[in-house]
Amino acid sequence: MTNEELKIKLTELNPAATFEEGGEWLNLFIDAADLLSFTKTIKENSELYFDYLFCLTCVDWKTHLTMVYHFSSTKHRHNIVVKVKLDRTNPEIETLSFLWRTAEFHEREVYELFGVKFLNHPDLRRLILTDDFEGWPLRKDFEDPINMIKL
Amino acid sequence: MISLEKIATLIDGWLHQHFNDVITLLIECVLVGVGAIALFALLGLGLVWMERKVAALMQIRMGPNRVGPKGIFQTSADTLKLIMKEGLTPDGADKLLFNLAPVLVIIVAMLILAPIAFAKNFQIWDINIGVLYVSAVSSMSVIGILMAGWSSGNKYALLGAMRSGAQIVSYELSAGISVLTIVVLTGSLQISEIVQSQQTGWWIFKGHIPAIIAFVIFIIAATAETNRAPFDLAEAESELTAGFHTEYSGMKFALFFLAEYINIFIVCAIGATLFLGGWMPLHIGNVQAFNHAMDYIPSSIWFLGKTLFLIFVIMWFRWTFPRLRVDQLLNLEWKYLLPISLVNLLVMTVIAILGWHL
Amino acid sequence: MFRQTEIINQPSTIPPSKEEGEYLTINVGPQHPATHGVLHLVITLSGETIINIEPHLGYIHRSIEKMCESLSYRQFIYVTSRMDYLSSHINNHACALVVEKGLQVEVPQRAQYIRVIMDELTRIASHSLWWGAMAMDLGAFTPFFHAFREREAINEIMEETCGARLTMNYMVPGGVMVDLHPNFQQKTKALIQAYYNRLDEWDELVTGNIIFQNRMKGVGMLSAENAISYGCTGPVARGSGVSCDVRKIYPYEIYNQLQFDEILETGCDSLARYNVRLKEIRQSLKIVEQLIDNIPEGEFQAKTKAVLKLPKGEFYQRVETARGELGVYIVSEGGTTPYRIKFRSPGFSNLSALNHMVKGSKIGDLIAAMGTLDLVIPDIDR
Amino acid sequence: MFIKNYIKEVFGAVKSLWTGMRMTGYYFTHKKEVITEQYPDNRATLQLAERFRGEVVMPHDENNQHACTGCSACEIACPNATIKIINKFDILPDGKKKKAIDKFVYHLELCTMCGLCVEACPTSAIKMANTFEHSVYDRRQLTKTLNQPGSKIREGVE
Repeated sequence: MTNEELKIKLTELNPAATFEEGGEWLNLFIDAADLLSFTKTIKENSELYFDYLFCLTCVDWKTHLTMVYHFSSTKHRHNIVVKVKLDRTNPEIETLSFLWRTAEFHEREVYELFGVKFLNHPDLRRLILTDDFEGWPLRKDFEDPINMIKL
Repeated sequence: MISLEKIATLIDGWLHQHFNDVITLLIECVLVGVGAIALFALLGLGLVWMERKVAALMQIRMGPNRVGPKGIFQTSADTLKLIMKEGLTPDGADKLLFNLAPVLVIIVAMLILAPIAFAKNFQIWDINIGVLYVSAVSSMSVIGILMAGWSSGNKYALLGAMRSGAQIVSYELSAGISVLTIVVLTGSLQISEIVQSQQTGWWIFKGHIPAIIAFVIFIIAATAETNRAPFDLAEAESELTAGFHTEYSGMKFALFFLAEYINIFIVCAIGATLFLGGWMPLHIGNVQAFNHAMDYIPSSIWFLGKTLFLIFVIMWFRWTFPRLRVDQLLNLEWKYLLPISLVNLLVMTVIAILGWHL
Repeated sequence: MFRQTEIINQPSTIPPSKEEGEYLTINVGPQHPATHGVLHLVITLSGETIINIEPHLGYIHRSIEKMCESLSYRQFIYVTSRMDYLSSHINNHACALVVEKGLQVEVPQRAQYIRVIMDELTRIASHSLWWGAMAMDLGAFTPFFHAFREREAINEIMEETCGARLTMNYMVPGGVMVDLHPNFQQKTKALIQAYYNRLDEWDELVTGNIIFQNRMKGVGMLSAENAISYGCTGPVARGSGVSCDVRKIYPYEIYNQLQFDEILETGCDSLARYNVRLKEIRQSLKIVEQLIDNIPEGEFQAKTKAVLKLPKGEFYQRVETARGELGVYIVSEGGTTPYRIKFRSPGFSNLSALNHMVKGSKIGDLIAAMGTLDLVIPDIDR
Repeated sequence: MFIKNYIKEVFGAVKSLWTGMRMTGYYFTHKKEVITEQYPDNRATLQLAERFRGEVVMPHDENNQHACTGCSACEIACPNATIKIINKFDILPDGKKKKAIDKFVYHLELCTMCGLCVEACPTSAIKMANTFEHSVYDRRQLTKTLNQPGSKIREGVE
């Protein structure tokens, strides 16, 4: 499906979604509460069939965090980007690890680098850093006077 | 012509002239002990060097070439280094067993040296159950390995030791049975008689196909018993880091290392004795000129040559094959080697009864 | 902000131990011969059978994503050589492509050809190294040296043209850094011829070996659905029959003009993944063969501004590295440095499938399965 | 039937093993295949690629002149702050001041040999040399001043 077709179809599924123009792929913002049901639909809908979550990350916009999910379909070969805005002080979102197993590791990485708490995650522990590490390193306000050298 | 037999007789004669029987025996025991240890050291150094050279050439490398000509003193230098190193004993280890294990392994290796015929009439102890003695004693080395693995207090070592236990116990069977096929032919367990029986031809030539099959099975089982690749599951470098000797260092590690090579030498010597005629020279039918020429080569050279050839084959295996998995290892033994060697033994018995081998 | 202790759950995957001492926990790594780096796996064993595997990462995490946030669009490319150091060309390529996408730069034909040739040579080198390491994991040491001999020839070609053997930094936004060395074509042609013979040798030495076949067959099963679900890409997914070659599906540069096959195997086991990689070497050789005589004359680098500024927006580029799909996601605020950069590395996702693949099998199988994942730890840790 | 398969299996296995052993046997008997390079001994015959990026150097001509204008393009291009340029102002005979380099400090220990500085240099004043034996006993020796003492900028280079 082309981006336009996808847009029509996705609007049907989730009227609350807002679209962002300009990118290579269709970008849509949805509400954090809708994420699980929405992604479940787009995974199981045979026309969309987004069965492949190929990138899961987070961006710190200083005022808020944005979770970015890149979905692709191995059957139809179309891609979308789903974004969810999160509160910066207490970011919480449903985990997708039951729909896409790859999300388990990616969410652990996002958790420890951005501090996003994934609800119902089967094993939300730190993956890279030590257990007693403080702070969320990939956030923009992270400071580490010892290990970060400003050039 | 100087032969080992003559030297031995000379020494024996000289001692008898000067001392009474008891002292002679004592002195001879000491001499044999010293000789065995010296042989050990030499074999260890030589075989390690040989292994490294064989491996290097197969791996398109040069191998040791810095210490001495062609690097022959490299292993001596390594030994020196190992002696200088601290022999650590981990805190969690069972101290007594941990230190005892390498000694036990090396003692077992030393014991098997007794009945081996190195040259014509040159043998430490020509016991009349020689073959039985060898298979009985060689299975004791597993105790040393289990001891090392268990007492280290290391999980890798424990896993390696357990693997080694299962492996050696099961491969004893097919090794024993393939030895038995030759015993059936000769009708004797005594090493010197087995060698004598091959005067007209080595068993591998005149024993028909069953002897060849027995030989192949023996080589495979011998490789497994010495924990060599492709059966080096007890060490399994990429799985268990170093297996049962993970925690050993310095000279204690060197003892394990040495024992491995001594064991290879011994199983290959047994193989050479049983199948390739021990120190018997190669004779072809009635070609007298050829047979005389062969007779001219000293018997000790024949023995060593055959043994080294078998050692080379085992090294060749090691540097060619990947390692088996633990269940495949046991499958190979129980599903292939053991049934084949049992059938083989049966066929061989029939041959022996019918007298086709003479 | 919430406290960490609240969210450290017990991992649900470990079954409750029946008695004390029922299971054996072993640390494989961070220093271990089979992990090819500083991967740390905590394995729960019952005898020799694996109950659970838990990777602990981060031993060489250099926070490349954070570093890139302070590097300019020309500078950040060199860092990516240090992620998956065995396919550094392809990493650099991905970064160059994403910057070009943002800048809307047209890359000269010659540069595209050179880039693709370099990519494929890198892939061959990487698969060669993997082949040797795989055989070594299974206990055969000799293939390792043979693989290194072959790889060395490629490294020498790289060294002559790019000036480095491993961390090339040869791709720049707009093309490549320097033109090909005069000897390049001749040497590469000689290499291709030699390589076909070498591959036959490899088959004799390892592939046909009965021990090897038995070690690989039916080990580390990963079904197609699970491969997709775990986000596996590259030879790992293709060994399970999932068509995922970025070069075919989302072609970049001149891949859509080339004749090559996407290798698919349906065995789903380690042997299938092994076969995929060996066949891919042949495909890569075929690609290089097609290109090497037809490199067009012209510029090797497009004219770009001294200071690059990407427009505000988000750019994503995926390429096929030797290990799978590498995605570079750049969020730009219009400045000279990326606002946020994310590398979606193939090894990270492939590693996550390891636990699923080897649960219930023996330790030896873990090594065989992990070997076919072709993990490069800096790629996982970034 | 079972026996036949069994025997076939055994022979197939032995054959596959023999194929592998033939290969290693070939290498064992052909010493010319050895590819080891005896590195420190073969220094005299060692061929290095001329483009090999070993360290940054500043070529000087016979008049002890270089082409560096002190524009700091390399310093900006460097991702690791490997290069530090300290400028001075020469007073020309007509009284004008002219910018020139005082010191071109190069930290080899920080350098990743990416070659971006050479790319950035507008006057080709620096290049990558293919030396590679950089080990020293004191890390301070790795901080180098690339312009030779008393060197001047070549005439006509702007």
